[in-house]
Amino acid sequence: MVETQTVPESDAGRGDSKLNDFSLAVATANGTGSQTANLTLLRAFFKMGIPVHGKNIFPSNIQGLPTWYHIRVSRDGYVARSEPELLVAFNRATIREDVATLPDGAAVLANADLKYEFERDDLLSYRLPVKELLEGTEAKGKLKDYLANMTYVGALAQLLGVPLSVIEEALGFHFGRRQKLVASNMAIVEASFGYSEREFTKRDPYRVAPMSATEGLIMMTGNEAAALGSVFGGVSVAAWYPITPSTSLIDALRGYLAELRTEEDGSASFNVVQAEDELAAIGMVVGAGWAGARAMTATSGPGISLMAEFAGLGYFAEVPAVVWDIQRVGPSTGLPTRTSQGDVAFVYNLGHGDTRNVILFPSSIEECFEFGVKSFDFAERLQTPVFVLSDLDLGMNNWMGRPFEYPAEPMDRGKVLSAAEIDERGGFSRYLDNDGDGVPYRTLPGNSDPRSAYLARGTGHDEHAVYSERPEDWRHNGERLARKFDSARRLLPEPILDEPEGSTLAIVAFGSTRYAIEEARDRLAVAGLTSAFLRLRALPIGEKVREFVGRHDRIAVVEMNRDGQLCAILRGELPEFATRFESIAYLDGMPLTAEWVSARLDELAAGDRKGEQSG
Amino acid sequence: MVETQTVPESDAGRGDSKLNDFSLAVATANGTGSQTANLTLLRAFFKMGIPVHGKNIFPSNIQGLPTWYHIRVSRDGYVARSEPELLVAFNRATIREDVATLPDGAAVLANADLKYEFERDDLLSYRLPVKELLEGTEAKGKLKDYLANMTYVGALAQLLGVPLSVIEEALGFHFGRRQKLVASNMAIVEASFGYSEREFTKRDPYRVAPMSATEGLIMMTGNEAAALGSVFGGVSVAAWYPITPSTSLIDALRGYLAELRTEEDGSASFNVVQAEDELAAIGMVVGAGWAGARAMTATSGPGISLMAEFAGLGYFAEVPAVVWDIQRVGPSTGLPTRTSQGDVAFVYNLGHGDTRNVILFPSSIEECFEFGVKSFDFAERLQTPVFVLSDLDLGMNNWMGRPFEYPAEPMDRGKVLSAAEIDERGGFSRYLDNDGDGVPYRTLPGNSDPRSAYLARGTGHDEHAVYSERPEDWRHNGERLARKFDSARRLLPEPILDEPEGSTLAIVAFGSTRYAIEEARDRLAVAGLTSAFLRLRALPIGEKVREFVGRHDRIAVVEMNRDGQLCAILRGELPEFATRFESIAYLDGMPLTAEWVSARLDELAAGDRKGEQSG
Amino acid sequence: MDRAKAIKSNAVGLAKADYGGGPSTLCVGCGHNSIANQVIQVAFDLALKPHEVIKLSGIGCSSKSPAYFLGMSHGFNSLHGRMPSLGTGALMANRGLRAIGVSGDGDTGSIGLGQFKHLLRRNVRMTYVVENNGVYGLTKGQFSATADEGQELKYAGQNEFPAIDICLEAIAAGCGFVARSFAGDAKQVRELLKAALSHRGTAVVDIISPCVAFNNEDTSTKSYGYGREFERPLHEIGYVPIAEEIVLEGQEPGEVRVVELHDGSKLTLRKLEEEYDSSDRPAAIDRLLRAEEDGEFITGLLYYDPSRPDLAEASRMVQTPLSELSQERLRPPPAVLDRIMQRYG
Amino acid sequence: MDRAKAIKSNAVGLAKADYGGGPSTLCVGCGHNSIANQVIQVAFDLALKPHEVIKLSGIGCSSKSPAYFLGMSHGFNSLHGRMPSLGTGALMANRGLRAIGVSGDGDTGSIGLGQFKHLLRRNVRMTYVVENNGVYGLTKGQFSATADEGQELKYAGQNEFPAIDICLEAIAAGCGFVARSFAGDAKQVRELLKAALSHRGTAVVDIISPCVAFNNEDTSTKSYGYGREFERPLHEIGYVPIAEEIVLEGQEPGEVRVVELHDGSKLTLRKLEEEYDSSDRPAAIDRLLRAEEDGEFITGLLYYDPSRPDLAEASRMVQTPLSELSQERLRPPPAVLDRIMQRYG
Ligand SMILES: Cc1ncc(C[n+]2csc(CCOP(=O)(O)OP(=O)(O)O)c2C)c(N)n1
Ligand SMILES: Cc1ncc(C[n+]2csc(CCOP(=O)(O)OP(=O)(O)O)c2C)c(N)n1
Ligand code: SF4
Ligand code: SF4
Ligand SMILES: [Mg+2]
Ligand SMILES: [Mg+2]
Repeated sequence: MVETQTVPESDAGRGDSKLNDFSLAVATANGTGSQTANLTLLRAFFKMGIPVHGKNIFPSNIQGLPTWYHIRVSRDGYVARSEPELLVAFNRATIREDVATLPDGAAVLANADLKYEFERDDLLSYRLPVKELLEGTEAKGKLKDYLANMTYVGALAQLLGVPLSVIEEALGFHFGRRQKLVASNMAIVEASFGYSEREFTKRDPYRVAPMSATEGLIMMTGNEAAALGSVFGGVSVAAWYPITPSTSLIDALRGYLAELRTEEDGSASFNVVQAEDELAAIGMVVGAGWAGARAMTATSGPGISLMAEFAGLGYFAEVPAVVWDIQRVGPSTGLPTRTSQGDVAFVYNLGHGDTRNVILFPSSIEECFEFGVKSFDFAERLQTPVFVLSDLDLGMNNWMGRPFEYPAEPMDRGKVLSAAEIDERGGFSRYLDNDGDGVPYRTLPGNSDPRSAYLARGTGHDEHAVYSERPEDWRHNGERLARKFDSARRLLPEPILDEPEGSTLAIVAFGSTRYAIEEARDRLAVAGLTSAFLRLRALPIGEKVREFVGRHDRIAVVEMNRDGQLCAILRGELPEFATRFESIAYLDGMPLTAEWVSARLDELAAGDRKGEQSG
Repeated sequence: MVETQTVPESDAGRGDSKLNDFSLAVATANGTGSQTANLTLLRAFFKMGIPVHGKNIFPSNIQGLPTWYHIRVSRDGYVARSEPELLVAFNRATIREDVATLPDGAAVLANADLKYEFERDDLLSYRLPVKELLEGTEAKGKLKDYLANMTYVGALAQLLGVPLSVIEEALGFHFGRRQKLVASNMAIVEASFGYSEREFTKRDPYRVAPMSATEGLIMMTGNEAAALGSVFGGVSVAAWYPITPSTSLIDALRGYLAELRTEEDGSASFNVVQAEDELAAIGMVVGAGWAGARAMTATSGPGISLMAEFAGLGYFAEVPAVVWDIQRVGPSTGLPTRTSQGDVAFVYNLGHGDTRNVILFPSSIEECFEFGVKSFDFAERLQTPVFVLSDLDLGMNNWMGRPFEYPAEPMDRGKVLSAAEIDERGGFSRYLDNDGDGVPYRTLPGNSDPRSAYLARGTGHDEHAVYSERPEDWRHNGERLARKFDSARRLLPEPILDEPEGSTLAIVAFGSTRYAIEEARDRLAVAGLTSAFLRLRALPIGEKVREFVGRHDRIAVVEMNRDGQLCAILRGELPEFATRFESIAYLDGMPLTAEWVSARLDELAAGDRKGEQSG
Repeated sequence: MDRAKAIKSNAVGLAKADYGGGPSTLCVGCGHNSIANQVIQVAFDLALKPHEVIKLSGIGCSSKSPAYFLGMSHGFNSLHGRMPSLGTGALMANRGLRAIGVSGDGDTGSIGLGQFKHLLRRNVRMTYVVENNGVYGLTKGQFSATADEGQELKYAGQNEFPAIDICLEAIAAGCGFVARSFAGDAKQVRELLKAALSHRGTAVVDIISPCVAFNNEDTSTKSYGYGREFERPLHEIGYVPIAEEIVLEGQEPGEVRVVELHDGSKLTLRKLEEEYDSSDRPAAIDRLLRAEEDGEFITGLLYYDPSRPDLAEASRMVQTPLSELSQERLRPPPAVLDRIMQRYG
Repeated sequence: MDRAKAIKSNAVGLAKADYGGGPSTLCVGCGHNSIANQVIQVAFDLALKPHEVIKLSGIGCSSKSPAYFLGMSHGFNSLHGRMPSLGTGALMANRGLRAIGVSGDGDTGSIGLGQFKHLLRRNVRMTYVVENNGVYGLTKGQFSATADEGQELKYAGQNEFPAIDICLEAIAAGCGFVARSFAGDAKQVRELLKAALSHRGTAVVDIISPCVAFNNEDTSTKSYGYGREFERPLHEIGYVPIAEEIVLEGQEPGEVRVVELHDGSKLTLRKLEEEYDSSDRPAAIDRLLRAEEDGEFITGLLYYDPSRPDLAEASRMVQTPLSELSQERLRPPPAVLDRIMQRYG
């Protein structure tokens, strides 16, 4: 994302409050191709240099159900969800409700063919005769529906002040070399732009003007960033099973790998296999990790549930593996196309017995890339499955970000012994804690030293990987694994801290909720409430977290789930500070808004003050 | 188990410290049929009225590996594991180590044919010429190995003072009507009894004398008790997949059902299906529960991992189901034949998203029976999967107990509406919280009122079970489910409290560790350390637990796992008391001993005192 | 649907509309929609009592369809690939119910293959419909296990793996009712569904049901175009309800095989081009393999054998649904507990 | 084992003993033990380099056996029924390895059926041995999916369900090397294993391997008694290493079929009572079904078709094992990242 400071002072006069600072929603039906229109608008704002972000609020279906696309333009660089003030009403099924929920003085660009009578007179509305505008084209059926969406692009461009040239650029970005498509789309855009120019008299305050705030930035989805990161992390095996919202990660991965890892002779230095289910997918990943490849899978809740047994095997046999969980709303099949942070507790000890897993929490496309790379280093260094918990909002939507930094460090392949090294050492014991960090040495199949061979297993074993039921062998091995987990605390990415002077409230959160939280903190600061913020980037927690908690006596743990999962984990791991944590947990499938977060934080602070007064 | 007070004052003079108070271990090889010999001894002591308990310490293999059987006779009714002082050494593979680990002055009854030379002269040893004793019989091969084990029964009986008539009774119990077998076994027993009488001069202190402490008691395994309870709980569908240590529960269930639920015409009013795996087993159980049968499965860790996705569906679609988890040592395949309490954390939120499950913790055969009955009432009342967490030690070993009480209450089938009731109410909404307890009403397939029909699903739904992606529908449903979970806190079995005056330390534990803990408390009490004990019987916790924790400022949470899973859960749920909990967690596959527990508690108390002194 | 038909009611006094469900949210033209409509028609024709029927499915576009028919019947839209176990349990609990299971090729052939095969081994009494389109519709067009080997799709790329043949798998697993049909052949679908509902155990009906969104190119064996051009029925099928007489309009009896179904109803199989004997297991498999080699799209009742008992029969269950047993029959009396306690004393 | 043999060493300078593993903890007389011994003999005869071999298994007595052979090779004793996916991953990571997978009838036919079938679809290059005893040995004798229909066992009761035929399932799934053998027929087991190790893709060898503890009554088709009495080899099998010449001692060539294996070695199939053509898929299935009906215990190479590429070939993987790729080949250079960043600007 764009830290506020990176946004140059808007060249648009601050007086004009809605200039480059509003949210719009496009309401259409699923499967009519409105995505192209929406992404064109999004890209256009971006190319104008205006900080912008789009959220696709779509149904779990392929065609015909209501779908919304939210775009927020923010000269200050805020990208959290905020309630739309400008509505593009192109769906008969939802227009009544869409209009009803608009704030006072909102504006509506409606498809005139819906013949909808507005009950509210506080709204500014524009009616676009879509059929009429399409009469020119001889397009039919699906293509016609699709082009129909281009009409609102043209009209909006005119109403908001987006130059046609920028729309054309944006279409160019979308269609790449396919110039004919750009042309055919522009035709419609120009037609409706013209119509709007002629027929509409602008009365609403929503306008855009060029800025330079997005200069040098990129815009992509978290899943694309994760895929790209994985490629630069050296992934060579991926096994997966399709599931929303993780599918686009693998789609991107297949694309990048085909582009970047195909040899001259057309052979592939990678293999991506679509498994028969997630149980098989994780099995392939564990098998590949054991045999020495950097292997990954991507899934969501239901897939995570099916991976439990193999996760436990990976933990116990100590096999590197990377699992991306693009979280959606659960329990069960839940809401497949809505976002959540609901798998934290389950993934943290996924697997029966005393299984404990390493978790990474990316919060931006930069971190999706960064963790895409580093997850493999961690997995191989620690010889354990590493779970990267992203979510639908971060993964499937387009976000601004700084261009990704090429990995500074070479790959860390961990403690793998070659035949030569075994010879030097005069042997090898698979599960011996040579270094005191709980991390043993391993060898790969194919190692020509006979002493390198061992039989990996999920059953009790001694330090030489030989089957053992001896109580002391079990205990020692378990204690070593616990030591290893503590080593992880020192190895994993540290939290990001922001602790301004005089903070009266502290916040702990992770992942994509940061945007609503950061905006909320700015608002509260203006209102005189200064807060400290720790953005957790990994589990298990390390010293930095303990110290932060030690410094603050009221800590709000903000998360997008019902049960306050991270809050319970922190209380369990930091009992001495358990009473300092306040759970602010919420889940309804929609990303948090700054309004909501600041209100909750305000209540909490108020509660404090009351506490002080009464006590 | 036998509360101490129920043991009549031993009629054996207290002076004689080893009379009716010692532990013996029988070391043999797996698959040689030594179980019959061991159970005969166990039953013999029981029939003599002496409190007794036996633990089978066996390998994960079918034949040939070392196996041990521990028997503890205790005039005071203690049944926890304690280190053996009397050894029956019949296994060449382990005799050296078995002898080495004996305490000073221990006694050994060895198979003379092993020709083992004792290095220790502090031991009292007896050598039994097994081959010679078998010469009489014309038994061969397996049968001969098997009969060989009867020789130590005879010799031990003679050395300890068990009348032959009691051995015959015990054999009778074992072989039921098959008198010929009793006779052939008695022949060997008498031979070795005679040999012992003639050749051995008793020099060790270990003896038994009749008591009346087991009068009116029964002895059976926890798995048999669970199966019997399930039958009286009205189970009619069971689906399972074989896995140690849960298999014997289903074996017993099949036996009881065949006996008690077969109609005159030979038809069965039940169905027990061996599924293709645990994923299918739980699927069948959820399907049967939805359709109105009382359905159960039994499994262990690896099976639990495979049940995660269906557990989440059961929670979210709100389907009654009962799952017995006979815990063994994990992670992964772990130690299939060793005991643990390692699945608590994983089962508590088994399933991705915000899934939260109800757990019962039986600690005795009485509670295995009781929860076998009540688990179905809870599952149907709460319309959710109920997990009963037993363990290998409780489930597979023989325990004394009071005869089970016939259920006082009729079955609670929960909120199920008949066609007539729907008519009265003028309709039905599947997920509406009519009663404010979060528990909705349900209908069963076959209900003739068309308004009773609904489509159960794991996807988001409104109060009428209609698919919904509306944020508020999701939130309301989730809040109701949370309310339901709170209702469970009030419904589930309350903890058992023992809070003597002047307790300086409190203990929280669950399940089979109670025996070691109760014995440890008695020891500490003698040494002047009085402790309070809360035995948890269910999760989520209720008020009683909170109150208890509120009354004690130092609470040891004792559990048989590595990570202190219950301790972390309690800290998370009772943050205001988080610092009061001290985790005493241990796992090596062997049941805890009173020695170990009292040592840990003593350290803790000492720490306290130190704390006091220094502070 | 014309007015007259709508108000006409069947033997149990229900109109066809009473067998309808919620509005479909599937794509316009999706094969699954036409199958849902046939289920409605069949239920109406057979005058099924809605409360004696349950609808089961896994996850997928296909698995959504139970929401679009039989709105007055209970149903369970379960987990991806796991409907077989859920259905087995439901029918253990209540053997009196007639189960209509709807699955997809991904749901059955990929993630669910193991449960599918074991369902057939147990011969659980249910009609198991596979709406087979060769792709994962709901997740936007990846290849499923039934996709044509070597097929190219714009999004999914090329499929390097051989297709799993649902019918071959079913016959191999010992299923006694295995049929293949085509969503574009409404009449055959109906007659087969009626027969399936009368079968003793699991009846598998593998229906090629085109996905218009992702796999409807004429070159795909799962497309409407391909089906319309190449469907080759092995026989013309007619379902004859229990009461009714079979009327063979003027042709030699030899041309028509009459199959007796479990509940007394009958099926007439009128010979078309080739002689085909649905009761010969090796022959059925052989025919399937040949069709596969020659790229033939054969439809009809491929294999029929009513001899195996279903799960409820095999396990000798009481006729009363277990879900309806009273407490008296479920919980043995106190005396029994005492007797057992004696044993362990 | 006699001294002389023990010290004799093979082409890679290893003695037979070097291919041994830890001491078996299986029951004395268990079929699995004799199979483990044949694996040792075969590895020695073929002069396999231990570090080029991996051993894979699921969970079960059978799955324990990799601990008892090839102690100088890496191996993974994985999860119950999940060895196929684990093996697929291992071979994706390193296509140069030769994989010997050992599973049981429960491991493959019950919990693992789905993964087994999909392994075959992908034609992952490995030798997949099923040590088939019709029961779950390690959990003490419950029926597995391959148990005889109607069989009675003292502990497990009666089995009401039809047996899954591993070989039929394999052929149906498109496997190109499907063999059945008997643990009591050491020579045939050896020759088949040698051929399997030379096959292009997945080679399934379903070996009846009696469980002496729970299923060895002569009436059981999985017992030694039954095998010894009823085994009916379809042909006499001889494996001919790459270098060697085929010598057909005086008999008409017609009597011997010579099969060319993927790595250039050959297999001679000498005709016994019947004409049998291992290359005819429908015929193979038909023969299996007849054998099933007549209760015949046929053994040998039931079906062979080397035409399908294995997973590595189908996905056009580089020859270098992915596990050996250097960082340079795994991580694209900075310029590439810059180029891609441009696109998203
Ligand atoms: C465990 C799990 N994995 C993945 C998914 C995502 N998913 C939903 S439907 C589907 C495939 C459906 O394909 P098919 O069964 O052929 O049905 P169709 O949509 O083609 O009718 C998948 C992979 C899921 N819901 N659950
Ligand atoms: C998920 C899971 N479920 C159950 C078990 C228990 N289990 C271990 S081995 C086995 C069956 C083995 O049978 P088979 O594959 O035929 O091997 P055999 O012992 O007969 O050689 C079972 C059910 C397990 N280890 N894991
Ligand atoms: S995507 Fe395909 S399967 Fe799904 S509804 Fe549309 S046409 Fe049908
Ligand atoms: S139980 Fe059976 S399968 Fe297992 S080792 Fe013994 S004989 Fe072999
Ligand atoms: Mg499909
Ligand atoms: Mg077996």
